[in-house]
Amino acid sequence: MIEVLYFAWVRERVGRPRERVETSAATVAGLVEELRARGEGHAAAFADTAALRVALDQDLAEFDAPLAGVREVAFFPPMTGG
Amino acid sequence: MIEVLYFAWVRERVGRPRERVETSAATVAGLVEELRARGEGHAAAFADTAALRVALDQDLAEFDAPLAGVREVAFFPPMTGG
Amino acid sequence: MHVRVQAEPFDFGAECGAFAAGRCDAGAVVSFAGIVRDRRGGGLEAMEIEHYPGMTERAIAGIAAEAVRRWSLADVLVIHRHGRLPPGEVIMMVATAAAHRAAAFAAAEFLMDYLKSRAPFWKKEIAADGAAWVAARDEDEAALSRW
Amino acid sequence: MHVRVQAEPFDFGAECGAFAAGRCDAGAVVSFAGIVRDRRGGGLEAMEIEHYPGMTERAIAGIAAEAVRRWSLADVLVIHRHGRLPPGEVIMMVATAAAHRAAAFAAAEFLMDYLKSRAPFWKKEIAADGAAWVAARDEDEAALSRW
Repeated sequence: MIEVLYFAWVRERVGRPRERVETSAATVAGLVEELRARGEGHAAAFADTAALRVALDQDLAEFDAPLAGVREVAFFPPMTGG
Repeated sequence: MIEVLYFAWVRERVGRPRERVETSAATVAGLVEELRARGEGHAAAFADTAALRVALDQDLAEFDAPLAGVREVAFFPPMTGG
Repeated sequence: MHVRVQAEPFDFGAECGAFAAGRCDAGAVVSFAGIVRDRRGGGLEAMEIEHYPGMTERAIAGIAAEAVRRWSLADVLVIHRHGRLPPGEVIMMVATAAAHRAAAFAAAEFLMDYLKSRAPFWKKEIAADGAAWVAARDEDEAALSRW
Repeated sequence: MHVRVQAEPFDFGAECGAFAAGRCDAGAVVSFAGIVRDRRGGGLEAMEIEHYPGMTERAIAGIAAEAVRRWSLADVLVIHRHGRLPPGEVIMMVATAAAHRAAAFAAAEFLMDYLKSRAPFWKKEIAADGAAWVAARDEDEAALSRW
């Protein structure tokens, strides 16, 4: 089980801030494929992964990163702090 | 008559903060020659003009600048503000 | 090195004063404040700042540690708010102290460039006629390449 | 644009707070404070700052006007003290406000570079074992060439 978190407009499109996901995906990209299939909101949120960023266990990562051992995956748009 | 001002170690070497000078020098460099002849303190202050800066009527200037019309000349070391 | 992530307002002036007070070790203190700006010239009701609790503190601490590694700094302070902020309110601040101004300025700019694009905050502008997420600016991403 | 040259102390924190307060026009405020630093690690009794009354105000106003000409600034503040200051005391400050941080940072650095080498102030370090004029640093003069 992986904890998947959503922020900003990704959260708004998915319709929830987090969910627990049972996955056998090997990489983030594989997980994204599975999440897209969950419904319209998910499909809209993940329509263009170039517009998204991902963090694995609270560190920024790439979409081809392996998921092995990861407990928390977060998806969000480019950050706009400061 | 020109008002000549000295600051920092130039002032200390000359031994006074200002003096009125009667001069017919055409340029700052000419004035410096005259000032050097005023005594040991002046000579020490103007020993190396490369270490000095000059302002004419409160604007930075070069040593070859003309003195015509100038009322106030100031000599000082490179500035160390901020 | 001090990092604070909070919903509560903070007093930018008081933080600057305390940060600079009684420093005999550092000749230069630089501070930056980011303020909720009404980009449309009226009509902005608030800026809503979302963040990723846990990762936020971790990311900021990492950025601050990198600044300390790169420059000789006597001290670093980062405060960043989240939640709903009215126009004119201070969103965040950084402050750096160093012996010379070049290091203090460079470290403050480095912190800001990285906090902008690498700390997990997202801004949403709330206006009477609707709300919109602030888009990341290309020049903010590009700014990282200079370090 | 506010320029003050004074012997009296000023409250750096309060000045920063007032400068940033209620700005809806500018998203970015940068401030710099120059502090009397004991470079020898103890033994400094005071920094004596001499200036050229009249030319000082004129030079600073000219530098600030040039900053306003080069960058789109919502506001500029420069305060510089003269006289005898103990270690840890704030000698001077600049503050800039702009829509974006790049302009606020650049203008503050520009102001500092020019104030360092083009405003008529001279520092003398007073210690128990004697007094010495602070020499201008080559890198301060070199810093001007980047603008």
